[in-house]
Amino acid sequence: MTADVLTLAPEALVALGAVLGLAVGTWLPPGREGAVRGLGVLFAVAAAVVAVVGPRGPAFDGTYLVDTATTVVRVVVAGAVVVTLVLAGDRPDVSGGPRLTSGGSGGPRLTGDEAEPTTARVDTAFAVLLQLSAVGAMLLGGATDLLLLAAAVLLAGLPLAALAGLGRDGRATEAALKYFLSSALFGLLALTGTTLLLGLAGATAYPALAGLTGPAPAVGMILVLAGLLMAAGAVPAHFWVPDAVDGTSPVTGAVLTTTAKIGALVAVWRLALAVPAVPTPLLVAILAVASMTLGNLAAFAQTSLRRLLAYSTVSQVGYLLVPVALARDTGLALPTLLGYLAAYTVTNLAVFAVLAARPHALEIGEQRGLARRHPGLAVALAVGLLGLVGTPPTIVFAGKLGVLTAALDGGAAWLGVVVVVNSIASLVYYLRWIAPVFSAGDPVLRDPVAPRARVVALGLAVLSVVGSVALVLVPTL
Amino acid sequence: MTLLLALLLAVPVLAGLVLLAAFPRATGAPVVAAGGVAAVVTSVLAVELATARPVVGVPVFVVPLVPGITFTYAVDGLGAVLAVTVAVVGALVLLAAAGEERLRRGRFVGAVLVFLGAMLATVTAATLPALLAPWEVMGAASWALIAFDRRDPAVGPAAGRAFLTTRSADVGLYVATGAALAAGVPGLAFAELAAADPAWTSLIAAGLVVAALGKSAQLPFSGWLSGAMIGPSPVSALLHSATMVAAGAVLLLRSAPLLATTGWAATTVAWAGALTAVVLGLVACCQRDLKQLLAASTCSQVGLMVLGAGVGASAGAAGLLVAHAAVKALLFLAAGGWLAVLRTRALPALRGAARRHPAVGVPFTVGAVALAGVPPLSLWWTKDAVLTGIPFGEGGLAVAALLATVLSAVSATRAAWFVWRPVRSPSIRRGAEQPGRARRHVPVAITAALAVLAVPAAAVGAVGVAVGLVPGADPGELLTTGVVVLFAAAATWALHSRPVRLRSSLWGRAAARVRGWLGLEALTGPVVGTPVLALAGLLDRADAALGAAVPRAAATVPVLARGVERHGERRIAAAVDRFATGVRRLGDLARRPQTGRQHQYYAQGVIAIGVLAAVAVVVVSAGVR
Amino acid sequence: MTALVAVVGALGAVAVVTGLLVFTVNSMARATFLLLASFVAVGAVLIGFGLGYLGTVVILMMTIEMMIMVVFMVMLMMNPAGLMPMTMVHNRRGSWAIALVVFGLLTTGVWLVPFPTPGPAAVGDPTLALGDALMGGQMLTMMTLGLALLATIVGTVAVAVSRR
Amino acid sequence: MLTAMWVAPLVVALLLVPVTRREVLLGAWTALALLEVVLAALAWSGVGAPGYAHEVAVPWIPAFGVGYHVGLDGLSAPLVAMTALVFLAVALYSMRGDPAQDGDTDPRRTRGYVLLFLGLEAVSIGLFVALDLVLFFVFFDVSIVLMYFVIAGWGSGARARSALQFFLYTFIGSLVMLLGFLSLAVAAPRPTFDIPTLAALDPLAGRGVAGVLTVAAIGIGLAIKTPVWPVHTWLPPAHTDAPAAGSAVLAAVLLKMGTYGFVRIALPLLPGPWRSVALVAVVLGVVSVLWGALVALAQRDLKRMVAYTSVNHMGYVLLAVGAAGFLTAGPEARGLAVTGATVQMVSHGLITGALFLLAGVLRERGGTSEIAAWSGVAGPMPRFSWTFAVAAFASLGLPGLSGFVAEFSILAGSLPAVPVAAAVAALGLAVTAALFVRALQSMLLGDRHLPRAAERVPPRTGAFRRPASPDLRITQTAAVGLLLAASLAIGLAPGLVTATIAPAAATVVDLVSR
Amino acid sequence: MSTTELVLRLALTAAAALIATGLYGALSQQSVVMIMMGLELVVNGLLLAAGAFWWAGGAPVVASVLIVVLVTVMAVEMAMGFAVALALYRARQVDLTDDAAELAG
Repeated sequence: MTADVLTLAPEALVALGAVLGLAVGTWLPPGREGAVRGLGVLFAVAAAVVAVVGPRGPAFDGTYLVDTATTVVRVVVAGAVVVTLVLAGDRPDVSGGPRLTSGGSGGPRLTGDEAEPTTARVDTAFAVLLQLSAVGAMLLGGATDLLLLAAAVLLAGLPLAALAGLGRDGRATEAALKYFLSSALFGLLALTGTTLLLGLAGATAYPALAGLTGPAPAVGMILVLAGLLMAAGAVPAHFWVPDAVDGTSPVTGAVLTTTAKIGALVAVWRLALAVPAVPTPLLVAILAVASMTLGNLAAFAQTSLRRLLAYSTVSQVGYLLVPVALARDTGLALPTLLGYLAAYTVTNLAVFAVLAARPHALEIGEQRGLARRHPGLAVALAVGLLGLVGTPPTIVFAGKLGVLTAALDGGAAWLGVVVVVNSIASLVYYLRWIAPVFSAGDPVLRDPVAPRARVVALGLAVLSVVGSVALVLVPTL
Repeated sequence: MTLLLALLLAVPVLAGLVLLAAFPRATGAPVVAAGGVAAVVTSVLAVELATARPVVGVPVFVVPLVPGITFTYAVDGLGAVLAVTVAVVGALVLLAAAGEERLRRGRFVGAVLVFLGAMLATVTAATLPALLAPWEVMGAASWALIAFDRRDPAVGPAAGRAFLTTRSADVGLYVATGAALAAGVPGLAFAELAAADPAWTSLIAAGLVVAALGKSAQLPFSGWLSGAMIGPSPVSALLHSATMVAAGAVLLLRSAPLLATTGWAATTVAWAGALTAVVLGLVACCQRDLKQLLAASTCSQVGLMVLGAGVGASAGAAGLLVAHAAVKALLFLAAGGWLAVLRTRALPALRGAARRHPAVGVPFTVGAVALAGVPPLSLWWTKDAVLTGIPFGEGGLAVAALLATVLSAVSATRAAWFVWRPVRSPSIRRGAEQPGRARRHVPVAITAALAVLAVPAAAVGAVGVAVGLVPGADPGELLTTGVVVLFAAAATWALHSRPVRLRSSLWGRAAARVRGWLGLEALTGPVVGTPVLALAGLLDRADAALGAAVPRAAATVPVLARGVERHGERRIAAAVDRFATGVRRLGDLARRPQTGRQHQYYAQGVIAIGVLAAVAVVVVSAGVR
Repeated sequence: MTALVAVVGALGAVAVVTGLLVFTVNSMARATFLLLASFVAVGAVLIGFGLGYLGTVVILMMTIEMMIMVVFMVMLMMNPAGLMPMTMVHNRRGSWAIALVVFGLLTTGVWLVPFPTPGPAAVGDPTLALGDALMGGQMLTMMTLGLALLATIVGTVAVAVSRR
Repeated sequence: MLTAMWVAPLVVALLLVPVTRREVLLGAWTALALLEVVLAALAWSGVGAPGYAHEVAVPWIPAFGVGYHVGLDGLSAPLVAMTALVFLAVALYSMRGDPAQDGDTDPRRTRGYVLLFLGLEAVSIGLFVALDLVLFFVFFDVSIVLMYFVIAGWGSGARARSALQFFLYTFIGSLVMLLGFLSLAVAAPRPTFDIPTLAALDPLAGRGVAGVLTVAAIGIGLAIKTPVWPVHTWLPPAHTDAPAAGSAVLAAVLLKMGTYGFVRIALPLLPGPWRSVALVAVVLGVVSVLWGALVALAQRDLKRMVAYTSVNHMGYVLLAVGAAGFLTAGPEARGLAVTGATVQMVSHGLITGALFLLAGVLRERGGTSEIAAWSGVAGPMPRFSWTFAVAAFASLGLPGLSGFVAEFSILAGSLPAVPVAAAVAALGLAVTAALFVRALQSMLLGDRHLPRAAERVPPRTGAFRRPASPDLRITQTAAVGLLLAASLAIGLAPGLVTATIAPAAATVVDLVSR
Repeated sequence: MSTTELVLRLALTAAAALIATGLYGALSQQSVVMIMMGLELVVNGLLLAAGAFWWAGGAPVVASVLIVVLVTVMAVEMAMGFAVALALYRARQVDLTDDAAELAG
């Protein structure tokens, strides 16, 4: 049991961070809860370090498995937590505008409806919920038991609904409602699937499922997948993504589209391998194509940057599902999936960080002339967006290269072609964003920038470029 | 010796380039001196090479192009003679040019030197690339020289036409080179061409012939030469004597063995030469412009050389080339001298010019008489050497050659007649009698050059025959041509003195037509220029349409659609529109499920999952993995 | 055994019927109580299956939960007592279709799929076995659920607490 | 060594990030460009024996067989040197007059410009030394991105649209090419992107349709960048609207990435498939030659005209590489063709770079590069006239300049393989001559007539003094002169480059003959 | 068909009916609370199914663990649902999902 706990040390650390943060946050005066975030960052970093050096192998009677995939999920999720916690530092009150806009009468408009002081310890709640969701995402990545998986889906998803609702204006609440209702229904579908598989196999551990045959397990598998797709934001459980991201602040959007997704996709990968008799790869391939195509097409005409980004994440999940679909056909699938996940996280966070740096400019028209006023931010944005396209030298290129190689190597060249066509289509709306950024804009007297978000954006942009060089360091997976 | 040869090629080119690049605007004595020194050094080098050659063998100078293929230059017999001719004539032309104020410029002298260098390289080239390179340089240099008076709006088109015509013909040389490579000619050497793979010889020959005819202004390429007369007279002297126009003849002389092996090329060349000789001879006879007369006559004479190359009378043709070089340089420089003083080159306006300026007139007359082919001057000997080479069976060629001889006698006499008429020309009188204006002298430099040139113009033929460079012709033939030429000259003189007025306007119109070079120059417009430009315009529009038609990304599609519409391509526009609309509609379609209503999300999600489950059941039941 | 068949059939029917009635009555309060009835029926079935502890837990939990719900509705909702009858439904036909198709498919599956039925597990006390599992193999699951509960507490407080 | 060469610009770029003084920025850039030239010369001197000089191979993403592999051989060394020279020229050229002229009042804009060009230099050199398909692709794509920003940020006219069109076109092409690369890499027993390894393996030998599809995918990607008719339509607007320095780099270096890809990847790695599509390459090459030349003839704007001559010149390259796929001709001839193609790449880079810089001078002085707007330029702008004349003659293939060596080799080398095509393509020489002569005589000769802006004597402002004459300034003369001098050197002593290129070309021909 | 099997299938049928009913409720109700009730019904069905599986012996202990999980999920989701509904009511004075449809497209 001690060994089990040691194996689970990263999760435990993050959870501990959440609990301690809650305790500390309760004692701090509202609105001055930076220490909670600091604590969270500290524990997340510790978790990442422990994840790298810590023990591996199965734990808790085989309900949990720590392998390369789990390690990568833990590190990436912990990293995402660190980044979003830092980003959240720019916003003393997630519901209101950033601190820096409070004094300017002629300044940019606020995102929220009002920005009155609050007694709620929103910061603490944000940090705690984020960390709890991160624990859920980590557990998703390592779960090898359906019951644990179901519990992890709950843990990964539920705090996010509350997180979205922290804004507590009309839009944020609607976002929270939609996220919550989606997660509830699809979570129940997953539980239905779990029940069905349990009834069929008499057990919920993955090895016990391996012998299942026939159509019934396939239905059960689809139902379980439904819950994971919801967490990942993939078609057909993607409906919450645009609405929730559009309704909340960029920082919350970053959380919604990052943490749970990382664990969920690895969980899908594990499931795809768990029951050989079920054609999960084929179904995942269908979902992948649907996700990327729908996400890209729907993003075409968007003018709200958050909504555009939300659809872009839907399409990115589509790309991410491609290696999952090839999990049984090529050994390149897993390294590709993990690499792409990490790359996607860095890049997606970078773009959201750019949005978070100027939370008053969330429409495409408001990006005009950004390059003149804030060249650094513009460069970070360009790197991020081109990264999402999959252009070298950004790290997503390595991911996309992997996806294509895996597709061809796995004998699914058609998937590769679909990915390429979709990448081309996605260019249209990414360039629609980049073009005004680098055009001459109207002179704006004041264009404040959230300092931490800018640093984060730049840092992640650099990481997304340097990261591809650092691939040298990645051992053969 | 290789060093000497390298110097021979390098001195004029480098000196010219230095003048061109560093001192294009320098004027006056330093420039003249520099040019003169370079030219004299070149001449000395040429003479040195020519005299040393029999003793030390053929000097060779090699520059690698790509491994296995080189620019090789060698001074063989023909090369030696031609090199000396080119160098000496060039030096004299430079000397004459020094007489004209506006030509004492670095730009001009430099270009002439480069041009000379290129010609020297052409005559010493031993491989095809070695020929091709200076060949093209010569074309470009001629462009620069003809367009020397850059303010004159007429020089551009004339220079361009000269360059473009020769350049177009040069395509043949590229083809020939490629074909020679294909035929496996070792090192692409001239000497090996005749032994090339027979499958390719025709192509090689065709390419060479086209290039040579173009450069030599033979039919049907003659047109450019007329326009080229707009250049300064020394330039004309250079182009028409030993360089440029002669280069084609040189090329044909060099490739004569190859032409002979093809079975058709030699005949074609011979007939092209003969035809040019006759037709342009006729053109020369009708000219009222001295320089145009001389130009047409050049074509005609070069036609005889080409004829010689075609029939295998290489030595005779080479002799004719040398002699003609001296004669034509002399005549053009003299024309230039009068032009400088009298500001005219119209024959009627030049009446009495020789009397007024005997220092020019006398050498001019020597040249004209030589050009007419009057014995015992140089052209008589050399031309007959060519005539002798015509095979017995080719009666047509012989007749044409004889006719050309007569025509050249007529045109030369015509020129001489005008300049020796008593002064009645109003322009000359006016110029002479204008008060307050000093009488203008022909520049000393020109006079000196003329004096020097008169000697070879008169004597080179006889000397050549004497030393054996030019084959001696059959005495009977010599006599015949001599008599015919004298008769023709006398008749011409007489006819000019007492002109027969023909009543027919047809004759007049025909003469005008011939005077206009049969419209050859104008023809390049409608025959080549206009269609090419039209095609270019057409392709440009097509290109714009192509640019518009290739579907762009959805964002730019509407703009594109408008662009295409402007080009009147409704159908493409409609298709592009449909594509754009289609993509937009797809985008809208993709957004339609996102209604914002949770219960619809629920329904869609459940249905999708249900369908997916159904698919899974079907797939599993069907046994697909 | 036959008795069990009857009990399961009867209680199952009760659960379904009360469940259906939840969405047909006019009053939300009534709907709540019908839902409670449905849960109680299922709890009874669980007890009938020998899962006395879990059945009881379900019944107790639902009772409390439904009480909270009633209070909640009285606090906030429109028309809690069915005083002003109004239907608040949309897409009824589509929902019925979907529900019926789902029911049909599930039932087909239920009667066609060969579920393993080695017979009632008579080994020891089921509550003890559950406890063993919760403290053993499924401990991580339980810890996860515990964290989820924590998150729920934090989240609900953060979301629902008064803004001023 | 090679790594240092392509990393050095990036390092300098990093160092320049905090700098905002124009003089420092431009000075540092020029100094680096000079250093690159020296390094290129040094690296070239190491090329000799068969194989690659200065080779470095490190695994990068080993799971996918991706490595960091760079090396220099006879094909790449001249191109690297040319790239370094062109960037030096561009750097010199950019040290131009006063910043107010092109709206560069903000030194930060100058910084952006310099950083972009430093990045371009890095990826250009990197691409030519890359010996790994992924590495190649990375540089290929980044060049597109950087050039997009150059055009969109510093261009003129409808720059946003031109830039977008350029980006979409070439980016789509690059993705198609990437598919081809992947198909090639996956065909190997173990996925590998290493070019020498793949060349040795010839993984698609005997896999008919797959091979043809692969070569088609790679070919399309390269052809779009080259550009080859009919996918060249992005080129004229991009060139017309790009800033002069951008045009010069685009034409001189970026187009070469396409053609270089043919000789580095398409021919040696896919010999069989290449032979089966060689006829297509030849036909497209010939069409490009004539189409480019004729359409250039119809242009009224100098930049557009030069842009179309690029289509023409690159058509020759395609003709040559196509001819290399015909085994009917002897290896010497095909080797000559490939040598010529490589020389053409170098030569075109030097000459067209110079021409675009000169056209840029016109834009800068008179605000227009319309041919008709300038007349009698020889008088007031002698330096411009001379350099322009030399560049024009070089471009139309005058012997003594590099263009001749290239086109002669290509035509002579291709003719044995494809006589008709080569002969038809040779007609392009005449058309090119016509269009340049037309431009020369229309602009240089005749009465003096300049756009009004060029006649105005501008005030002196800024640290760089503006001259009173509209002629080239000293740095601009140096820039253009540098390129033309290199062209002249190749033209007078072709052995300088051909001695390096020919053995490598022979290797390629050997490989394609397998 | 053995009695065990019959009981199992009967129970499962009832579970299916409960799930379908719950689904109907979730899909058709406008009020957030009523939707929650629908979801509860689904959980109810799952409880029944899990109990049946436990009883049939195919899944001895895990089934009871599943019941615990289900009960917890039910409680957790109910709580969160109430919280969100409350927040929505406070922000917009509505409790109907159709009135909270500002975000779309």
